Amino acid sequence: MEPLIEEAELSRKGAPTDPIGAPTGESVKKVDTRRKSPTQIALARLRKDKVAVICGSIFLFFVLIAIFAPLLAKLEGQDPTTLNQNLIDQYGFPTVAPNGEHWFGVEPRLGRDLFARWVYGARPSLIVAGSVTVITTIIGVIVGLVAGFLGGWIDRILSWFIDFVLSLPYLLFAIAVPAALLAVFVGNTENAGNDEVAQVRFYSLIIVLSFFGWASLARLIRGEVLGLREREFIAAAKVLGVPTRKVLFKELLPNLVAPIVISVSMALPAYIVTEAGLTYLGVGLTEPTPSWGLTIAAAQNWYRADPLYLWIPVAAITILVLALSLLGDSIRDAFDPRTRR
Amino acid sequence: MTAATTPAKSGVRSVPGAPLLELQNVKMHFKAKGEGFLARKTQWVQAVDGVDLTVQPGETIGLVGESGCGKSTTARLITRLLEPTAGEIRYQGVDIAHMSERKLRPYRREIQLIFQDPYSSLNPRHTVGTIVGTALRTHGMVPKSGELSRVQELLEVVGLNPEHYNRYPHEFSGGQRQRIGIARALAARPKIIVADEPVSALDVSIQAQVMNLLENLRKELGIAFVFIAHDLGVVRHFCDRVAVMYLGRVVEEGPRDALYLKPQHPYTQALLSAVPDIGVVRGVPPKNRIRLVGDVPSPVDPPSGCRFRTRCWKAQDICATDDPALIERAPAQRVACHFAEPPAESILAETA
Amino acid sequence: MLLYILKRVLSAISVVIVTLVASFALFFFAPTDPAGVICGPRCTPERVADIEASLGLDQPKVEQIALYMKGIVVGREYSTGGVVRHCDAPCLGYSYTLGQPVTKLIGAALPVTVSIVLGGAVVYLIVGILSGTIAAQVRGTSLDRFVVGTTLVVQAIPYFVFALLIALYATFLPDSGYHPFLDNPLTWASGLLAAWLTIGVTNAASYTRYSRASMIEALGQDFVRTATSKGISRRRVVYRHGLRAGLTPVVTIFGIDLAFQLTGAIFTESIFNLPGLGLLTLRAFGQYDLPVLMGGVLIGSAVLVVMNLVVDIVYTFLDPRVRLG
Amino acid sequence: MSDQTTGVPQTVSRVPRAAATGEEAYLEVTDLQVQFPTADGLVRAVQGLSYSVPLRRTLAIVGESGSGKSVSSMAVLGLHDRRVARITGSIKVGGREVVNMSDKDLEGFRGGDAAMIFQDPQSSLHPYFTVGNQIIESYRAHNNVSKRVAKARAIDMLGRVGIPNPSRRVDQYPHEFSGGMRQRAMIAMALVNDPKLLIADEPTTALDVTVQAQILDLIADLQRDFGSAVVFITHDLGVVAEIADDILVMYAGTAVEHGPVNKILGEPLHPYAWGLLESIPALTGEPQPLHPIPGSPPSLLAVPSGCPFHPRCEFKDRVPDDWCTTLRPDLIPRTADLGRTSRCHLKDPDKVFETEVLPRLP
Repeated sequence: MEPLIEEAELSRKGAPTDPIGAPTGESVKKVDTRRKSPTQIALARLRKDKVAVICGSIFLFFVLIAIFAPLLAKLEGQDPTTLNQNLIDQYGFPTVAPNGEHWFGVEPRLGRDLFARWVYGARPSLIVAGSVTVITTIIGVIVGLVAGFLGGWIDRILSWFIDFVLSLPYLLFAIAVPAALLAVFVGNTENAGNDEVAQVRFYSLIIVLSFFGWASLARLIRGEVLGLREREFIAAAKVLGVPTRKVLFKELLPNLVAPIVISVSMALPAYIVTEAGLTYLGVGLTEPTPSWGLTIAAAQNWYRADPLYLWIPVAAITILVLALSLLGDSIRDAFDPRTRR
Repeated sequence: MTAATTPAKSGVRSVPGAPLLELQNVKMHFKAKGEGFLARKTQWVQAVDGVDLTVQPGETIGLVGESGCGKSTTARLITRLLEPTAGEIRYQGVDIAHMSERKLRPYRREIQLIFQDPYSSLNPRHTVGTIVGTALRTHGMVPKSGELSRVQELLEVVGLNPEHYNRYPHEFSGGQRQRIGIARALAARPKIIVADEPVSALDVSIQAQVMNLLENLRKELGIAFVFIAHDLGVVRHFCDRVAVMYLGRVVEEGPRDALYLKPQHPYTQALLSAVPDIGVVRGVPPKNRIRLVGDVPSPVDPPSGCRFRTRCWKAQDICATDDPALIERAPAQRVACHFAEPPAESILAETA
Repeated sequence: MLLYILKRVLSAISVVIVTLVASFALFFFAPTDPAGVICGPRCTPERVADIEASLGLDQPKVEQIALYMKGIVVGREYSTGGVVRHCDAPCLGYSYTLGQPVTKLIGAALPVTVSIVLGGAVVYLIVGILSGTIAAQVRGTSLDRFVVGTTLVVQAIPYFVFALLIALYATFLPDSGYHPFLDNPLTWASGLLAAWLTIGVTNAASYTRYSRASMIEALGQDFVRTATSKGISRRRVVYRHGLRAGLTPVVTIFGIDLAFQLTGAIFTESIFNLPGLGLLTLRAFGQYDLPVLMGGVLIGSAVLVVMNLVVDIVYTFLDPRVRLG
Repeated sequence: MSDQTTGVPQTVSRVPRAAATGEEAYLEVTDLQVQFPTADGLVRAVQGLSYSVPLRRTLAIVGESGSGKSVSSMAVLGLHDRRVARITGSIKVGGREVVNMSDKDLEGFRGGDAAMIFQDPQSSLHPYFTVGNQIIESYRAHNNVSKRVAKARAIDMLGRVGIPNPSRRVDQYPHEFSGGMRQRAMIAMALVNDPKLLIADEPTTALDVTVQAQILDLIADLQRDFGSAVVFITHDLGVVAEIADDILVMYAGTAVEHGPVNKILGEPLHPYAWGLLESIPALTGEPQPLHPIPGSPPSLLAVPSGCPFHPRCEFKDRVPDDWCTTLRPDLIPRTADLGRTSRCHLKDPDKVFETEVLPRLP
């Protein structure tokens, strides 16, 4: 990036002895003074990226489905909980194919409407992944900033804790912790109602994923801050007497936009996958919450007889995650041109 | 603080008659990881080890030396980006060496720093206007409504288009960025500017532009400068007095002409003789040169006695045992050497 | 150097101890009813009391930890229904639902997990590093774009979905199942093949990207230009000078990945029905078998910590600047 | 560093340089063009560069960043990635054409007939291999000898470039060397195969002045011993004065002035060269105000029409008919002296220099 502004503009009127004010000085060119910040440049780059636009639209599509799930189900005239036993034969096979009444058909065995369960299923995925992303981002940024900027013993303690969390087997904990939390919140698990268990499972999933999720971002932010802290513009602010709080939020934080945005864009699809995966294993959400992971788990036994049952949620989650991952990749390229291919 | 101090309304106190800036036996030792195999004891990098320096108002003093001699650390000590391990840093007679950040704030305005790297010294996420206006906002120097016109005025002073106030640093070239950095320092209306290698990252033609700009500012505004560079020509061009540093110490200090024409410390002589001189091809007889052997020793474990003795051809036993003090050997010229003497013949080729 | 290792060992031990205390608190200090849970639905108060006594739940909390720790160091006794069972050191508790010491269960599960993870690692290391290195060399060409595009798509497919689809539809692969290596290496390998391929393909994508990025950076270094200017062959420049510098960070990533996979091959084990550590923990979750859960978590943490330590130490051997600096 | 010899006074007087021999050129570059297509457009890094260097002579290529001096020299060793760079023209080394040379031939040529040393010895040596290992590799790439023989050669070379205790140093890693020692090791590696052409790309820029002086002496001594042709790239005119026989001044990818060192530095003919000289503060005499070139070098994406220097040139008004903005001047002799060329439309540049520029030189 060499000179982008014509040097002729350097000229300084009325100082002929000054070599900078060489000949061309009389007409200072009128220049467009509204310029783009690095973030705006990145966003402009993103808007030009076709893959990013398509993937963003897909994501938006799923968000809208989740928001308007009740409306969509009403449009179809079904709900996700009604058991249509009349549409199930004695072996549990549905007797109806997808039709005007049941757009995606009905579940084997229970006979619940698949379309309704599918649109409602988008909700827990996005809510869990979204809230975990928000929580981990906030905690990660704060811890990373504090550790990196303050240094000293605070940094040592926080860093140890970051390392500690990062060296825990989080999948094992994700299995084990809900068991303990369930006991804590519900007491005797034998008597707990399904709804109660489902609710506890929902929150404990968010808690577990959040507990393990913030540390990697905190480590990243801490590293960035350590690097930025040595940059001369921070020293310049200090020399000018800018108070520490302002250095932190006005000088440092704006420079962390890129890593934070990138990390968020990578975290969201990762948590969607984790949620669905744990639910699939039976340690995430439970019935009666409609969830793609649950549907996949149930459908794997019917994959020959009723492939649609399996493939609809599989396709949904794959497309959503694929779109988000590709979007995340585009975002990273847009914000960090060095990684461009 | 026993001396009578006069508090100014800015919050900066001063002792009447005191020099603008005075460093007395300032030391800065950094903790370093040791190299031992098993017993890794804490080691100290003696980056600056006993520097004395005086700057009068409006004066320009140059600090030269090779990498690792502690000149940049000195810059960071004067501007109190670092707190010295020992010694006093007196600004207008008031010791600011260990002053708390809050008390220091009014002083900060008056002591400014210009950086070497035009890329890392500007916040890439701020507009030029925000960068240059930092001092104005931080110290409430102009009313909010007057900030823009003041920033534009400053941009014009450093030779930039005032209309560019809301552009971002990445749109400027290295030389222009350096001007932005200078405007930022000027905004604070400092009494002293520490310029830490302000031109060494720039191309020759741009370097001269920036030097002229600094020189004009110095003449017009009467700001004192501590000018740090490794280029002896640049320092000579800009400074009234010059101090030569080696391994954390000032080894020789004096008026410009005395130091360049009659250097008394062997290191100064070697340094001057090592500078490749363009005069050679202009019919100037080739000069005799002194070549030092080896490299600068590690500041973690500097030689005993005189620090230069390991590379000095005059070194004798006394140099290993007795640390030579910085004594006046000629009018206003102080040298830290047991065998200080001017060179037999001038080291620098005299132009006709 | 020795001091550095010692320091790292100490910090590793501190992590394990904190994990132990934390998980102990989580499972046994919470206002839960572990004995009742262990005992199951058809339970008598006597049996609950019996379990509580044998678990030491009637003791003060501090003593419970001490007892657990002591069990790890020297072993301890458990009594169920009047029968005293000895649990050898290192004892991590006793599973009532399975009627076996936790250590023994984990001991049986670990070889399965290790087989799955190591076999998969061989696949993805070979495929990933090879394609990454090649892609780095032909950077910008259509082949490179194809490789990168493929990795992006493969990486974005949720792992469990991918594994499930393989398990359901790739019927040409031999049936999966675990047979000890020592019994018959061939059946061992054929039983794990599907799992290896699944792990291999999905991880190969990320390793392709790591090694591609790392190689591109290494090949752009000044010392690679120096090597080229010496007149040695392009192949030698790439595979000696470039790879040596480019693979060092990949080795670090691999160490950490391997550790996580050892503790988290749950999807693979569950989908391909391989009785490893993950499946054991999963089953324990289903039956609220707290001692097994806790044992699994502890072993997992220990594996991770030890692997991290190994990575750090290996790194000091890979990079002379760290080793001697 | 432990094995530092205590200071011995070294008072060196430079041996007068060899006079121009008129010997046949060993390196001959003709109309070299190097272009890089990028997303932002075509970067014209080098445009029509021609020069030649005979054996036993040193050509210094001087220019600011982006002038194309490094890019052109890397092309001499065929170091550009052919998929990225478009190279046309001719580069003949010892009669052999380097542009379009096959990869196989390039390997034999690089490091054998021609070697290169780089600016930053820290990053130019492989951090994971010992210094000796890297020198041995270079030697064995061109000589079919055993490792033992190669190692002996490496130790010998290290000693020759002034590294104390070479038999111990040979097994150390680059990070155990100081900056100056690393550059010596780089030089040892480059010279291990007795190359006839040595290209030094800013070899002293990253070093301190006193170490720079040592390295310059070393290169000069070695050149005398080896009798090779040297291309020395630098932005420092002082260094040029010390080391060069001839100078090539580059600006925006082209040569603007070429000739013997005392002529170019003593009485240059091109306004850019004048500007450079006027930008350098002198070490002696009463400091004069500097008279720098206004503006900054052009972007190589959009090199100005006509003479690329015209937007910064204070003499362009002296040339009639807008030649400077429309017509690219040729690199030809402009004065009676045929041994020197410059690329400028200005009439009687020698007189302009004497009457207007010389008096205001610092």
